Amino acid sequence: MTVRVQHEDFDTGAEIKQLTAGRTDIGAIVTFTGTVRGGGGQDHALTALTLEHYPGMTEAELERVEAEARARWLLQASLIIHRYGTLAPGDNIVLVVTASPHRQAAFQAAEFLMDFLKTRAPFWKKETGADGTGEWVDARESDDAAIARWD
Amino acid sequence: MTVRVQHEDFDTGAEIKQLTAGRTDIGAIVTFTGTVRGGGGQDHALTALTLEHYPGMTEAELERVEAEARARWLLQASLIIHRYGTLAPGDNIVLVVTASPHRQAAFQAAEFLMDFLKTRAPFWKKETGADGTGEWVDARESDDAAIARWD
Amino acid sequence: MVKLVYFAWVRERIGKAEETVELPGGVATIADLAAWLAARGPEYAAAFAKPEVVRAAINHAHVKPGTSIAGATEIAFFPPVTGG
Amino acid sequence: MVKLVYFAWVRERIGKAEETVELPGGVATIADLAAWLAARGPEYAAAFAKPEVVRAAINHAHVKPGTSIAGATEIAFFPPVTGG
Repeated sequence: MTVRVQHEDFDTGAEIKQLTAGRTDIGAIVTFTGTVRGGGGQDHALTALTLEHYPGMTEAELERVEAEARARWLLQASLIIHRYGTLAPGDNIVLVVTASPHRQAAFQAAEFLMDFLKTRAPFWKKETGADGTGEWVDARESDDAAIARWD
Repeated sequence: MTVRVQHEDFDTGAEIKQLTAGRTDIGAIVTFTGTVRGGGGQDHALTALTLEHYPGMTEAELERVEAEARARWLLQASLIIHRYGTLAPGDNIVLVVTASPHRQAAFQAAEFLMDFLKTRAPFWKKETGADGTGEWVDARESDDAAIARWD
Repeated sequence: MVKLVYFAWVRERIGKAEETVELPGGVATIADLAAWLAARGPEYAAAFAKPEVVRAAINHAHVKPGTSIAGATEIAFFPPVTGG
Repeated sequence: MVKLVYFAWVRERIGKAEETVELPGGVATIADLAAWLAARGPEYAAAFAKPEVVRAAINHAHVKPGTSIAGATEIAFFPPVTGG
């Protein structure tokens, strides 16, 4: 039930430990960590990725989707962390953690949260190439298709 | 590409770090951690869970399924750790980690590996209740249905 | 008076991150507002050259082109999101 | 001579984890072997009381009741698995 939007890095293992410490009722914990790929989706090698976001709306959207996930699945804990600012290849971008008594609920909720983040959360990625030029990443139709399956 | 069957505990965060250290080509990392639920599936509170396995066949099955996952999805790294012996409520049982350029591949491969583990890997769970009696856990039809969707 | 905020290439083309404007009568919906902005100058025209790809939010919630802007205190225009 | 290994409640009912046996002629499949074992005594009869729920593996690979045991060096009997 936690949402954080921050520039600072996160530690997936530490976040799992904090969510589950002292609990004996959780059976399944799923994490998704998204990282910056150096190859880039374009024809130039990526040297930096800059994430712009909409302060205020971002947090509101993430809280909305977390509430939606908790209404759909039996979740005992959930966490969304999304970074902004300039990141390097290999850096963490996003973390989603879900905990449930049942593995299907934990998996489905984590996938739902990620599909939502990709299509609704107000973040925009700009790739900087080796030649110093920046290019805004285009939205992908496959992400729109992914979120549509939850309707 | 790693399979470990061990009594010792594992550290999900440390395993992620080891799989991804120094890499800038990974975009998505999914982890599934299964833990001992104190409530138990039966009408008595669980105080211990004992996992018996079939040494030799266990490793062979886990390596088979990992190879199968790598044939189906573009995986850059994968890890399966399954514990055996006597565990307490809250303890880790199983860890699956998948890494891919794409989130759908990482999610699907992790789910596939877990469905397989539940239905093919030669492990058997015995629950010990508060009254000291032990009871072998029954296989669940829902797990057979889950693995069938990958056929 | 309504506060307008712009993000990503919409912000870059317009050349500013936010502004507060007095809207003329007849600007009732998001689509009306986008058309009015596009006529304000070449930088706005560039931002709204393909109005169908510019998304909008009112008071931090996604809205559609036909949504009324009545009661809006902050209206945002931005490209399709690409986070996650 | 073939090595037989038992797990979970199959092991508990039979009362041993493994044994090496000389099979008589006519025991050609897993189902034949289960039936032959079930006739060896009450502990075996208890383990194979519902033969359809006892699973088998030959040389560390899952097999079906009709699978031939020719060439087997190690045959395992166990309940449906419950790991993960």
